[in-house]
Formats: sequence, structure tokens, C-alpha cells
Amino acid sequence: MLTRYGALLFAAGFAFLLFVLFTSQPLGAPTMLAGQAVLNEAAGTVGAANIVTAVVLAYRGIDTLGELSILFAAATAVGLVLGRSHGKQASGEATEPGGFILRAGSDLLFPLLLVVGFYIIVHGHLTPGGGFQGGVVLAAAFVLPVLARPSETVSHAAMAWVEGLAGTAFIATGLAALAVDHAFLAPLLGTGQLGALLSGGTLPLLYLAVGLKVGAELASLLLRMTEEESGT
Amino acid sequence: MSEFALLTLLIGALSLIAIGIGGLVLSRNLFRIVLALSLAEAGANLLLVLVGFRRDAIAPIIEQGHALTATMVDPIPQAMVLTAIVIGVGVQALALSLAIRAYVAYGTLDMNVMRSRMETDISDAAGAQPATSQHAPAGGRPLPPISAPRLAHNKGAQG
Amino acid sequence: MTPDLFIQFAALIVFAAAILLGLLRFLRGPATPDRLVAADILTVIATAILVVLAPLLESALYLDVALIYSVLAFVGIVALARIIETGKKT
Amino acid sequence: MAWADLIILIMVVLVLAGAGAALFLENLLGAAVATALVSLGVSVFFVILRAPDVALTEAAVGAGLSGLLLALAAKRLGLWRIEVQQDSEDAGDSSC
Repeated sequence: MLTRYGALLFAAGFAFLLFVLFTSQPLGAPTMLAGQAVLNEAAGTVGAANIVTAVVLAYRGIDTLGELSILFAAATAVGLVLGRSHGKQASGEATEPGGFILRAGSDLLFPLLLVVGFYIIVHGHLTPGGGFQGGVVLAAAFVLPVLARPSETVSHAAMAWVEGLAGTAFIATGLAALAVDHAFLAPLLGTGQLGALLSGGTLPLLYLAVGLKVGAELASLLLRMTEEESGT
Repeated sequence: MSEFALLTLLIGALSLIAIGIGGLVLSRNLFRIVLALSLAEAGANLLLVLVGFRRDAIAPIIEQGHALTATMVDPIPQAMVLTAIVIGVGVQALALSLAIRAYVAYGTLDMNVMRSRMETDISDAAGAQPATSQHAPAGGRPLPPISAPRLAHNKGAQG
Repeated sequence: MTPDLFIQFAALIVFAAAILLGLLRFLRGPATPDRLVAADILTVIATAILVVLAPLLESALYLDVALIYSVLAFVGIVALARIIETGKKT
Repeated sequence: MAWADLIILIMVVLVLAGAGAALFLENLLGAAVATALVSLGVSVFFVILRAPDVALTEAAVGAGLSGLLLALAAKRLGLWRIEVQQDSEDAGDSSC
């Protein structure tokens, strides 16, 4: 009983501390010591219209590589914890297909989701979005048909290949920059014209690699969770 | 955006964090703990983006038709929150898979039931009477002979 | 106030009322399917709000958010609905 | 600007109600739906705070991927059975 009140007191006290901390500074007028510098020079040096993309891939490229490796570790750990699947189980409820509307809707939505996903990935440096968001859309696109017809299978080996190749491409781009520019993941190939599709140097390539890797990773993670328990 | 709106957002974000932490500590169900974790995470993300907000500014994306020198909100908290959201979903997936594994092993999601079953298992393996109370694990009975690899498990279950 | 702006404000007020009604159904809904349908309604209203916010913030960029949100909320709700359907049949 | 105040107020109500529902609903599937509602409201906040990138990520992850993950995990955990069980025994999986 005492732990319960203590926990509530802790949560409320923590919130109050943060409230005092955040109201001591004026809201809506940040200091922006680093942010203003980035805003001033990002368009000229990186060439991406989306400055958040410029920060994520150009100023903090190694951070993004670490993020990718964390996602990779999470997906691997999920596969390890849930165990290897020994083919599809033929248990009745699991393989029962969905209703007609769901099946027709998923057939209709699959190519649209692919198009939207690649649009989000490829325009990552121009409009909001990018590799991670587009990758999530691609993963959802590959899980939706399995949701509608559980008997359908998607090849895990192909996904592992796509994921590995995309990760290699990301690191290879970084190493190429290291060879040319003496800095890992430094933007190459010039900036191009601001706002054009082929601008921002290697940023679109990097985001394409990120999108394919995240999509394959999350899709294989989700598909592993759909697979039923295989007698452990 | 008025002062009132910003203050409302701040209170909303802090309430989300408080609710998330409260649920994280008070819930007994593993699935609900995962949900509470994601609530607290959403609140923290909102707080970070709120810090970078600047009045009468546009999104940090250069558009055709806008001047290059327009005031923009701070892009750096946004980039950090982007990373945090993506990592959060990885954490959530891992936590859910661990919950599934625990459910398969112990047949329940309730932490208290799970702990008592775990202690029974450990006591069985050690060849001793199971503990009767969670707060006085070895009260009044002789300590069971524990072999070296079991020691770590036993400590984890009691602590 | 121009007519366009007036229509947008009116739309936002209508959306606010709709959200409150949907929230009422979500909180009261006796069974989980009721709650799921209420959540689906709320996602549709949220998509509409995101679309109306785009002209109010004077940028077409925010339309992408509405696109992604509408597409993926469908997938998430369908997944949750499938689980309830599986439970109903057995 | 009145519109921002109105929408933010309504959305804060929605988010807090969703967060409360996620903690206090007996049925865990309902709680999972409630977290999807919370991420919905937070996504609208991000748009109002001029962060379309973050709003897009939150919409994709919070509404789509998180819903998928929670649904698949709920299936493996057999959470849809709880609704049936509640008739016979009242001591369900209430959290607090």
C-alpha cells in the first residue's frame, strides 16, 4: 500500500519539477544556440530543403547509423526470444482468411502502400518524411496481405538479403565519403539545386538505404510475431 | 499561438509523463506496463518538441514561395525526437516479445502470480519449502543449500 | 474574416464537437468492438483535422501527414479488428 | 488565435482521456486501442507545433506500427479471451 502512494507521489513530484523547470524559461522563444546556426547554413552546405533531414543524415549521420544498429539489435533479439519458426503451422484459426472486404481492400491497398512508401522515402530531403517513415509504410504494406490471408507466406531469406544489402550500402556510402572527404558519412556529390529531386548529394541514397533496411527489418519482425507458436 | 495554448500543451505533456510513470510503477499486468511505457514516451517527445517551438515561425522545411530567411522553429529537438520515436518502437517490440515469452513460460501476465510461481520453481529446484510471504522470503526457515549458478536467480527473484 | 477562413473555423468547431462525441462513445462503449469503432471514427476525424490545418498553417507540407495517417491508421485498426474476429469465432 | 486554443484544448482532453483509459480499462485490447488514440492526439499536436516530420513519424509509428505490434502480441497472449472470461470470474487482469 505504501509503495503505491510513494509511486504516485513520485510521479506527481516529477511532473511538478518538470513544470517548474519549463515555466522558468519563456515558452515559445527558445534560445537556439545550435539550431540557428544549423538553420543559417544547412541549405547552403547540405542542399536539402528539409532541414530536419539535413540534421539527421548530414550533421548527425553516425547517430543515425547507431539508431539503425539499435533497430537491428531489437529485431534480432525479437527473433531470438520468440524462437525459430519451423514452417507454417496448420492450426485452424490461424490460417482462416479474412472477409471479402478485407481481402479485396488489402489487394487494392498493397500497390498504393508501396507507392506511398517509396514516395515518402525518395522525397525525404524535400518534404516531411524519409527513410524511417517510408520503411514503416513498406513494412505495413507487406504485413497487410498476411493479415488478410494468414496462409500467405513472405520469404524471410529475401528480406534478410534486402536488409543486409541496404545496410552495406549505407556503410559503403559513408566509407566512400571517408575516402574522398576524410570524414565518415560526409555529404558527397555536391549540393545540386535546392528543391530539386536530385539534390542534397548522397542524402537521397542514404535515405533509400535506410528505408529499405528499416522496411525489411520491421516486416520480418512483424511477420515473426504473426507466426504461431511452434512447439517449444 | 497564445500563452494559454502553450501552457495547455505543457500541462498535457507533463500529465502524460506522470500518467505513464504512475502506470509503469503501479500496474501488475505486463502488457499494461508496455502500454504505460509508450504513454510516458509520447509525453516526453511532446515536451521536447514543445521546447523547440518558436512563436510565429514556420516548419524547418524550405518551400518554394517562402523566403530563405524566414523564421523557423528549432530543427534539432525535432531530429532528436525523430530518433527517439523510432527507437521507442524497437523497445516496444522487444518488450512485447519478452512478455510473450514470459507468458508462455508461466501461463500468466500478472506480475505477482508470476513472481510466486517463479519462487516456487526456484524453491523446488533448490529442494526447499516455497516462501510464504513476498516480504519475508526466508522468514524462520533454514536457508536452502544453493549451488553457485542458482544463486543469481534466487537473488533476482527476491530483490 | 474571409469566407474561406470562416468555413475553416466552422469546420474546426464541428470537428471538435465530433471528437467529443466519439470520445464519449469510446469511454462508455460497453464492449471492445464499440471502442474499436469509436477509435476508427476518431482517426477519420483526426485526418480531417490534419487536412484543415494545412491551409490554416499556410503550407501544403502538412498534407503528407494526413496521407500517411489515414493509410496507416486503417492498417492498425484492421489488425486489432482481426484479433477480435478471431476471438469471436472460437 | 482562437482556433489553436480550441483544437489544442479538445485534443488535450482526448489525449488525457485516452491515457486514463489505457490504464483503467479492464480489457487489454481496449487499452491498446486507447494508446493508439493518444498517439493520434500527439500527432495533431506535432502538426500544430510546426513539426511535420515528427508528426509523420508519430502517425506512422504510433497509429500503424504500434497498433500492428500490439494486435499481434495480443493475439499471441490470448487477450481476446478475457472478454469471454469476464462473465464467469470477475477477478480479471485489472491493473491497479
